[in-house]
Amino acid sequence: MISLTSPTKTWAHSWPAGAKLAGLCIATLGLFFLQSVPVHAAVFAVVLGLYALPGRAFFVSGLRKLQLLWPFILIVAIWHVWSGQMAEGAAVILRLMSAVALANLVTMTTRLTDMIDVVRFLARPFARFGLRSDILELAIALVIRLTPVLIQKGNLLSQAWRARSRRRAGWRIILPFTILALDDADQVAEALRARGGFNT
Amino acid sequence: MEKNVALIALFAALIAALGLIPKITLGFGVPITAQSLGVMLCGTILGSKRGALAVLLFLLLVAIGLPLLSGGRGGLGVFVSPSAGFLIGWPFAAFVTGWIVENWRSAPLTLVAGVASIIGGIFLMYAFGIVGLSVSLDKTLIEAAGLVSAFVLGDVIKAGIAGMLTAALAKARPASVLSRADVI
Amino acid sequence: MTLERLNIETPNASGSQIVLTDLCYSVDGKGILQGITLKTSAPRIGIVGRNGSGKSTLARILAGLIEPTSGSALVNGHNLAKDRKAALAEVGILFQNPDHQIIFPTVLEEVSFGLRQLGQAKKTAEENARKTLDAFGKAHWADAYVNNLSQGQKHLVCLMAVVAMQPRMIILDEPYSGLDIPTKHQLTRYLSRYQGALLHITHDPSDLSGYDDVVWLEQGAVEQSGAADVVIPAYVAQMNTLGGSDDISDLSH
Amino acid sequence: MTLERLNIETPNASGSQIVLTDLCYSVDGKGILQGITLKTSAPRIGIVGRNGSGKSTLARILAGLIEPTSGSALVNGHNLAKDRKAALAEVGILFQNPDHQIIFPTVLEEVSFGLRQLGQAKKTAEENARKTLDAFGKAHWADAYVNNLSQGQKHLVCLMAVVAMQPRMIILDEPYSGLDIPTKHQLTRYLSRYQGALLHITHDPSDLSGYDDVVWLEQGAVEQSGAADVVIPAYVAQMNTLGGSDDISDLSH
Ligand SMILES: Nc1ncnc2c1ncn2[C@@H]1O[C@H](COP(=O)(O)OP(=O)(O)OP(=O)(O)O)[C@@H](O)[C@H]1O
Ligand SMILES: Nc1ncnc2c1ncn2[C@@H]1O[C@H](COP(=O)(O)OP(=O)(O)OP(=O)(O)O)[C@@H](O)[C@H]1O
Ligand SMILES: O=C(O)CCCC[C@@H]1SC[C@@H]2NC(=O)N[C@@H]21
Ligand SMILES: [Mg+2]
Ligand SMILES: [Mg+2]
Repeated sequence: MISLTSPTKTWAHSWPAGAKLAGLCIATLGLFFLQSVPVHAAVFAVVLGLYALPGRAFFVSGLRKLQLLWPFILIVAIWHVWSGQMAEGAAVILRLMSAVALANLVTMTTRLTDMIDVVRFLARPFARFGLRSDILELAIALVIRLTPVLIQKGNLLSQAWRARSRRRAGWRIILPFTILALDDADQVAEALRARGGFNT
Repeated sequence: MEKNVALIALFAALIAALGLIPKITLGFGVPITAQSLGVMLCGTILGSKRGALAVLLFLLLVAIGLPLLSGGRGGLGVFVSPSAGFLIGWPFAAFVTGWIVENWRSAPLTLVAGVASIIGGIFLMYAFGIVGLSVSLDKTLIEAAGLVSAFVLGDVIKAGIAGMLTAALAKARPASVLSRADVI
Repeated sequence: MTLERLNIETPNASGSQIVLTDLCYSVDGKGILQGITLKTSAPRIGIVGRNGSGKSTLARILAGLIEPTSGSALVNGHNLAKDRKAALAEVGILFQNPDHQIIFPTVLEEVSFGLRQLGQAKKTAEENARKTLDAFGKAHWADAYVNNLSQGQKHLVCLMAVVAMQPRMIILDEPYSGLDIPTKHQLTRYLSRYQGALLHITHDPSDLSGYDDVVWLEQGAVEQSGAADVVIPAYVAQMNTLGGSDDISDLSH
Repeated sequence: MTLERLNIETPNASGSQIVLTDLCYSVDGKGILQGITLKTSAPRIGIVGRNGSGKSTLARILAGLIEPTSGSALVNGHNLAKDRKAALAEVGILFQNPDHQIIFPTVLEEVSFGLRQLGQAKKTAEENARKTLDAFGKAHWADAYVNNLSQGQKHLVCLMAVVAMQPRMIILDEPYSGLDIPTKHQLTRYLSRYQGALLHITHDPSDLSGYDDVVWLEQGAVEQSGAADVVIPAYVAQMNTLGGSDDISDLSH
C-alpha cells in the first residue's frame, strides 16, 4: 500500500515530523480564532504558495486533494448567499480550505516511518496503562501488510459470486468476507506466536 | 495477546477493505460508506474494547497518511474536514455497540446486535457527526442535524445487516463472536 | 433436472469452442497477459505454466469474470464478460481455494444458490441441489455447516455447486492442491465422468493424463500449445532444467 | 552469527529428540488428537495422513503454538508451549500459505523480526537478516515489498525468515502445495542443506524420499510409524485402495 506521502521530495521532508505536527496543531487552532475575511484570504494565499514551492507536480496533486471539498464549499456558499451573510460564508470556506490544505501538506511531506516514530513517541506516556509501543508498531505493520491481502480475497469472493450469478454480489458476501478475516486473524496470531510473540 | 492483536489488526483491515465498496458522496460532501458498517461489526463481533481498539488503529493509520478511507482518502486533512466529527465518533460507536451486545443477553442476537448498532452506530455516531459538521461549517446543531438525516435510511439498513450477520456468524462459528464469548 | 452431464458412465465428453484473439490483460498498466491467440474445441484441455505466468487470470477471463483489456475471448461464440446469462450456462469455475469460493454457511444454501440464479424457484432449486448431493452420495451433508468441513470436503462442496448448474465447460484452477490421495482419486473420477468440457490448471503434469490439448503459458504469453503428448514432455523437460538452476525467478524491480 | 546450519554442503543433519506421551488434543469436547505416543530423534521426519487427520494440529503442538489437552510433548526435553524462549531456539515452522506467515510489508523487516525476538538489537538483527538473504543469493530483495512477490518468492521469504533464526528443527506444513516444479526443486535443495532436523507434512510421498522416519496419522491417532521405507509403501497402498472406493471421507457430525 502506498502512503499519501508525496514522491516529490521537498525541503519539508527532512524537517522533524514532531515539529511539523505541533505547528499544524497551533495553526489549525489559530484558524478558528480568525474572523476577518482578508486575513483568511491571505492565509490561504500563503498556503497555496507553500504548495507551489516544490513545483508543478506537487501543486497539482495537492489541489486535487482539496478538490474533494467542493460539495462542502458549494453548500456553504449557497447557504450564505441565501441568508445574505456573505462575509461569514467566505470566512468559513477559506478557513476550511486552509485547515485541510495545511494538514494535507504535513501528510504529503512526512514519510510513513517518521510518522510512526512520532506515534511511538506519543504512545510513551500511555505505557503505564499497558500500551506497548512495540505492539502498536507491529499492529500498524500488520494492517499495512494485510489490507491488500484481504482486499484481494474479497475480490475473489465477489468473483465467486459472479461466477454463479448474473447480478453483482450483494451485501451477503460480507459474511464470508468477515469469516475470512477471522480465519486470517487466527493464522496471523499463530505466525506471531511461532516467532516469539509478545512474551519474550 | 497475539490473538487480540491479530483480531484488532484484521478488523482494522476489514474496515479499510469495506472502503472499496463504492461510496456515494452526498450533496454536502460526507460520503455514505460501507465503512460505518465495519464500525458496527467491530462492536457486535469483537465486543466493546477490542472493537473500539480496532477502529482506533484504523484511524491512526488514516492519520499517519494511508489512503484507507473510502475513495482512497486519508492523511491529517480529513480530521479537520467536515467528516471529522463522525470519524472521532467511530471508536465510541464501536465501544457502545459492543458493550450493549455484551450485556444484553435476554433477546435474540439478531435483535440485540441490530438495536445495539442503531444506538451506537446511529444515535451516538450522529451526535459526534452533528457537532463536527456544526463546528466545521459554522452551522447550528439543528441545521447540521438536518444535513445528517440523509444518512438515516442507509445506516438503518446497515444496522439490520450487522444484526443478521452477527447472528449468522454466531450460528456458523459460535466461538468467533467474541462479544458473546464468556472468556474475554 | 437430471444430472445428465454427470451420470453417463462411458465418457464421451463434448468440447466447447474457445477462441481467443490477440487477448491482452493489464492491471494498472502492468501487462499480465499479452497477445494470446488460441483456438480449440477439445473436451479436455490442460493449462500449465510457472507461478505468476497468468493461468488464473486467463481462467477468470474465460469464465467472463474479468474483461480483457484488449482483444477478445469467445466461448461458443459468446462474450461471457458481457453476456452473463450465457456465461452461467457455458462455464462453471472451481477456484483454487474453496475459502474464496464458498459464500453461504450451509452446504445446501451453497449448492442451491447457483440454481436460483439460473431462474429456478426456491423450492425447485433446493430439490435439485439435494439431487446433486445425492448423485455424489452426500445427501447427509445438506444441513452441515461448511466451516466444520475439512479442506477436501470443502473442495467437494464447491465442485458439487458447480456441477449442479450443469455448465457446458468447467474450469478447474488447481483443484487438487492440498488434497489427500484418495480424495484426489475420487474427484478425478467424478470429473472424468463429466460430459461437458474441462479446462484444468495444474502444476502436476500427471493430472493431465488422457487430456487432449495443453496450453503452456510463460510470463503472460503462450509458450506452446497443442496436443497434450507434444506439449507436456517439452514443458516437463524445461521445468526440470530450470529446477536445476538456482534462480528462484528474478526480482527485477 | 554464521549460517552454520545452512552452509555446509554435505548434509549431515542432526535430529531433535521428540517425545510425545499419551498426547490428546480436543476443541469444544471434540477429540482431534487421541493418545499419541511417539519417540524419535531422526533428522528427517515425514508426517502423512488424510485431510483432517490431525497433521497440522500435531505440528502446532510440536511448535508449542497450542497446548495439549492432556499428555505431554517434549522437544529436546523442553515443553515448548510453556517455555517460549526455548521454543524459538528449538523449532521454526513454515506454514502452508505464506500469506498467513508474512507479517511485515518488506522482506528485510520480515526476516529481521524473528531475530529481534531472539533478543538481538535492531541493527544487529538487520545485519544478520541481510546475511541470511546473502546466503540465499537474495541480498537484492531486502527492500522489496512482499505484496509484489510471486507465490514462490513469498515461500522463499518465509523459509529465509525461519532459517535466519537457526532453530534446531524446522516444521514444514505442506510447503510445496501450489508451487511450480522449478520452485519446488529449488526449495527442496535449500532445505536438504539444512543442518537441523526437518519435520515435513505432505500428501505426496515422493517429497519424502531420503527421509528417515515417517509418522502416519489417521483420525487423530498414529496408524503406523517407523522407518520411512516401511511406512510409506503401506500408506501408499492403503491410500490407493481408498481412492478406488467411492466414499469421500465420512462426515460424521
Ligand atoms: N489484481 C492484480 N493486480 C496486480 N497484479 C496482479 C493482479 N492479479 C494478478 N496479478 C499478477 O499477475 C500475474 C499472474 O497472476 P496469476 O494469478 O494469473 O498467475 P498464475 O499463473 O495463476 O500463478 P500460480 O501458479 O501461482 O497460481 C502475477 O504476477 C500476479 O502477481
Ligand atoms: N479450532 C478448531 N475447532 C474445531 N475443529 C478443528 C479446529 N482445528 C482443527 N479442527 C479439526 O480437527 C481436524 C484435524 O485438523 P488438521 O488441520 O490438524 O488436519 P490435517 O491433517 O492438517 O488436514 P489437511 O491435510 O487437510 O491439512 C479436522 O477435522 C478439523 O476440522
Ligand atoms: O470521510 C469519510 O470517509 C468518513 C465520514 C463518515 C461517514 C459517516 S459515518 C455515519 C454516516 N453514515 C454514512 O454512511 N456516512 C456517515
Ligand atoms: Mg493461479
Ligand atoms: Mg493441515
